[in-house]
Amino acid sequence: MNAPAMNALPPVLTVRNLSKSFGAIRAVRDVSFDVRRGEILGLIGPNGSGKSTLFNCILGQLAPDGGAVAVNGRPISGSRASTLNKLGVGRTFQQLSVFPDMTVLDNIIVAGQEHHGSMLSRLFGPPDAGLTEEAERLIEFFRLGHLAHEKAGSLSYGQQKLLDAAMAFMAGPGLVLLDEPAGGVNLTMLGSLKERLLTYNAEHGTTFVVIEHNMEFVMSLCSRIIVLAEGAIIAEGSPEEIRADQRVIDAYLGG
Amino acid sequence: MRRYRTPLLLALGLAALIVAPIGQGNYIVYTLCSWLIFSIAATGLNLTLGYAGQISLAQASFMAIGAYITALMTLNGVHWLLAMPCSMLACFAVGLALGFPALRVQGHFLAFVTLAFNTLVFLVLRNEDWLTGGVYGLVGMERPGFGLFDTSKQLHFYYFTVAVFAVALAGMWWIVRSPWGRAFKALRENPIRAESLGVDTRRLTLLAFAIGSAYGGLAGALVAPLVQFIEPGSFALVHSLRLLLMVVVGGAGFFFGPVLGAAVVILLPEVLRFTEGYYLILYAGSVIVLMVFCPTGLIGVYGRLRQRLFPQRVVRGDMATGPQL
Amino acid sequence: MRRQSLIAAAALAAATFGPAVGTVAQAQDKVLVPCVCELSGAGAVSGSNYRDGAKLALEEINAAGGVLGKQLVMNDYDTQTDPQTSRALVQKAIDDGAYVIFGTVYSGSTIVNMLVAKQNGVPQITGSEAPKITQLGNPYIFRTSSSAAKGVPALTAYFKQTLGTKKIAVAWVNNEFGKGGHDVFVSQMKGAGIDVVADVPSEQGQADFAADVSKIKESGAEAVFVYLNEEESARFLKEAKKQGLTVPLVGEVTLTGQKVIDLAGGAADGAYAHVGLTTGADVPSIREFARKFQAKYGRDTDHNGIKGYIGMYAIKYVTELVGSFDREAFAKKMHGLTLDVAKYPGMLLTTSWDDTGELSRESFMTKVVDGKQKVVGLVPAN
Amino acid sequence: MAQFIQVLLSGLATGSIYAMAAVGFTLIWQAAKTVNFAQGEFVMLPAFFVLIAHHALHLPFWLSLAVGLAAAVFVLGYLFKRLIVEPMLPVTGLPLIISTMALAIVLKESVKEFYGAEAQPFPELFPQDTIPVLDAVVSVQDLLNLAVSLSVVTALTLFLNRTRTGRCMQATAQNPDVAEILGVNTRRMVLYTFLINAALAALASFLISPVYLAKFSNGETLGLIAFIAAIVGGFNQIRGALVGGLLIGVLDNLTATYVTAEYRAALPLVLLILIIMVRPQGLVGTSEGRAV
Repeated sequence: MNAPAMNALPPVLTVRNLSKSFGAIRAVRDVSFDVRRGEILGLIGPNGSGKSTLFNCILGQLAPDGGAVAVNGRPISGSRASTLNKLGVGRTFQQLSVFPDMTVLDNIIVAGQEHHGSMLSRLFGPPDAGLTEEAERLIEFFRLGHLAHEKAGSLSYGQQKLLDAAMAFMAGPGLVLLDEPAGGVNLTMLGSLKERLLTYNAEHGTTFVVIEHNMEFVMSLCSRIIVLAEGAIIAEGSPEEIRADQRVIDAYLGG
Repeated sequence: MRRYRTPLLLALGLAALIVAPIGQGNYIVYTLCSWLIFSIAATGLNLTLGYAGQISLAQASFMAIGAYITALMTLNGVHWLLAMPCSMLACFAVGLALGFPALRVQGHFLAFVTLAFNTLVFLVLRNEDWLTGGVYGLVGMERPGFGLFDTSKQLHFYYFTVAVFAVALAGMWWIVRSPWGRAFKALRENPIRAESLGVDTRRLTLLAFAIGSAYGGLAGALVAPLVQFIEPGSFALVHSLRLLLMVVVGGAGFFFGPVLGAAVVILLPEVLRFTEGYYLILYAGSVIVLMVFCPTGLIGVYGRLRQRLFPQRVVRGDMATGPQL
Repeated sequence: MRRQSLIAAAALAAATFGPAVGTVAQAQDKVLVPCVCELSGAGAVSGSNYRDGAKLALEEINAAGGVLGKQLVMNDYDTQTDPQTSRALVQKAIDDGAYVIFGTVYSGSTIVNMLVAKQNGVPQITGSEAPKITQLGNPYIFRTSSSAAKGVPALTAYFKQTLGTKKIAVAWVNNEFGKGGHDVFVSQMKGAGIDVVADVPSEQGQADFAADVSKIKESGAEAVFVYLNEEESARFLKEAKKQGLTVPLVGEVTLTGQKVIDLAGGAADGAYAHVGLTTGADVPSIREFARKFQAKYGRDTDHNGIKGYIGMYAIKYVTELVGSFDREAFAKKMHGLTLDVAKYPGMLLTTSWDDTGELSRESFMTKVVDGKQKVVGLVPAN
Repeated sequence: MAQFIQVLLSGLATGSIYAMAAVGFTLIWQAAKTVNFAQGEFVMLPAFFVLIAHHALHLPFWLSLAVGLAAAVFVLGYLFKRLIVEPMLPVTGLPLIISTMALAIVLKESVKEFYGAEAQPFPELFPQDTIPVLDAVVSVQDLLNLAVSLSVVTALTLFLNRTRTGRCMQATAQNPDVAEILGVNTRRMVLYTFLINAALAALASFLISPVYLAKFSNGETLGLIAFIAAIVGGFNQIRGALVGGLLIGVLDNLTATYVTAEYRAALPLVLLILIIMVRPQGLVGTSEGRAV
């Protein structure tokens, strides 16, 4: 897709001068960036570079010391996770976060039901909130169709990761933040995960922000990459640019 | 075959309930009635505790509210069928009012607030004797009649109770299967994830508590005509703890846990009675042992055995730990 | 879900057939007089004494050939001092074939469970003293000691004549027992033209009586009517001594009991009480009973032991007067009956019941003198 | 005026004993993140250990007290931790709460079965003299009770803040993992907490029993009041428990004297609900460490 046309619209996510310290440690230092509609942005950096802290500040899990975060130009600092989700922000967690004792189908439905109908219709309406078909489509899309009625906890790790991601999409969000989606997933699974994410992005124009350790995965998935080191942005650009960037290499080699 | 197993067993259970009292003495029929009634109250508490993960120590006082409202209305000639919903509504409303401030705050303040509330209700019931009859309580409530079917006979009343019990459980079954129920489960297994998927955990918890309280009210509405005498002492804090015991011993968060728990809590003293004065000690002792070795209660024990046999089945999120404070 | 319904079914089976274990078969030559009493919980002391007194009488009766040639059998049904449980257990006792229900002692329980005995037409010998119990028109309930409704009037005279009180205070425990006594007392005082200047309710098991005593002290009452259970009485006496409350403290039944004296120590000296029955009474038959009780159980009993004892004998005598084990006739016979101790030694004192089951008999005015209860006067039956 | 001083002083004396039980509450809460519903029974039981030593073993009273204290610390401290709490740690939660409720029954019923259901007189620790204070009467006993419990709580606070062990205990209470990393033997620290709680309970028991008598059911009311005192004062602060205890002791007496006796028991409860609505961390509590 061509960037200029996208720039016309307001950024999906704006982060301005975000800072967060734990005692003496300044985990995030005055970070600012925009995320454009439909792009796949990668956030990378060596361990302890502040990726996760930044992520949690954006999502309101942590209260930043300073700075502002806005979704579609609307400030979201301090709003609850559920409100954020209703604003069309989906997320996944670093550690597996499926509901192990519920079936795959239920996992997906619960991810969408709060966006359908009212409190009352959710009590007196159909038990599946009329979402079964939509859910099954999404499950199919993530190639989990044959497991729809298995308990999520009985799936393989990779499958659970897929499910975890799928849940973030059920509500049809405009922006999805993926926290280390590739973590601990085997190569074949990784391939299909990446392929699925790219397809989804192409089909729905959904914006992604991805935190990842796995360089190859990020490089091949993202259209743009921001590199953090010691809590500050040290580089930004296309995968190619980043590959070539000396500062990044230094940072990773512990320069 | 698997598909028909559940309805089949439920049908069997219902059949068992119907034949259970035949040829039994009044005492056993009476005990069965109170077992069913406490099962209803415990099932309500289970929604609050097992599904929404909040501790309520006031279930007995909701039974009290239900019982007194029903008693006062029926004594003034209102039919039970009208008094019962009033009792449930009142408890629902009180539940909302009580839960709102407590659930606003982090942590488990609902437990503390309800603890205080239970004793307050007791004091009001005892001191406002112009309304509640004070320490002497209220006496002589008629048992409801339905045209040809009059429940004043112990056995008739039992079947009446079975009917209400069945309806109440069906209602709970519906709630648990509805999107709400799914949200409750999600809440229990991973609240943070649930919140991130748009589940308004705070509101849901409040509603769970209010509905649970309404079930307490329903149980109360049955206690009044069963005992035909109610006084404050029967709804003191210790009875709330007893209900809590039923839920946890049976298995919090399992649909039939409270029913099983109620059976155990009501019958175990009966079975242990031959040990004379020591049965309360043994009884409490065995509860401690159960809690230490299987925090998820009796159904949890079953679940663990099952784990051994079919390892591919996964344990519920909090199976290992039991509901958390 | 499946496993749960399975378990539920199992639980149900247990629920159905569990209780059968407890039921007792009734042999032909035996008569069941089940003791539904407070054997655990708050009422354990009173309940146990009541039962043990009854057991003592029962063994004497059986040793002497039983009643109409049949042996009496008494099983325990522990109410845990819980009204609901007591109701269920009275039902159980009746299912088991009770001839007469023996108990309960706590008024709170009796008011609940007497309905069941009434519905099933089974006579009930209660140890409760709340006036309400015999005011509900239940033809099957009978007392083993007179209620406050009888006791307090006896006191009124004492306040008016002996003490010449004008202003009086009342400290009472806010439960069925206390409320009953309190209500009778207040109406009695009104009748006698004595005005109640301080009316102080306290919680059951209350520990701190500072406020109660100081209120009474401030009120300027010339005497205090103390209507509390044993421990509370003791705590009240201690506090009264501490704050130097010097006016006469007068109680009904409990205040001068041995238990209170033991608990309150020196603080109990000088307290008065009207007691229906007391092991300290200067009556040979009662002394003899106290000795036997002490010998059998290795402890002294409060008045509940005596109540149990005479209650059991009452069952024997009334049944023999009827001439058969007929519950209906038993109840009819007992109304308006008087058992003269000369003819019926087991009664210890001449006793009569009116047509509500209320009891009256000679009673005692007692005072605590250096750590011992002394009978300072007789109050004729009223 | 005299009356006011009278009830005020008595209230303080009673409250100081509530405070000691309440402090135990906060300690257990911090160590095991649980509410000990048997706390009342913990205060009820030690008196009976003393009575057994005194009457059954015919030891002199002072020695009986020592024995009672030791027994309490062993049973209510070590055994409680070892047999009930430890098997459940680190995850405690509702099952542990239920166990403490059951434990309360076990202790109560055991005392009733093995010692007796009747209230027992308990020998006086202090002389029974009374001193007039501004035309009110105060017993030496009350004053000494107050003094003892105040000094004990102060000593405990000093111990926790000034000594190394004390600070380790607090670290453990606030964040076991971090404490563990810092090389604190957390298990031992938790054990200390339980032992101290038991000791406090025993002390409260010895002070309260001469006045309130020893009875198996004494724990019921006491436990609830101590619990409320702890929350009102602030669950995560020892001085909170002290404030809460004294406050409730005084308010209880004042209500009974000047407002209503029927509802005297309601006051602490209303207070509790208000506190939770207005200031959930308690009067002198600090908000962090409370949201557990």
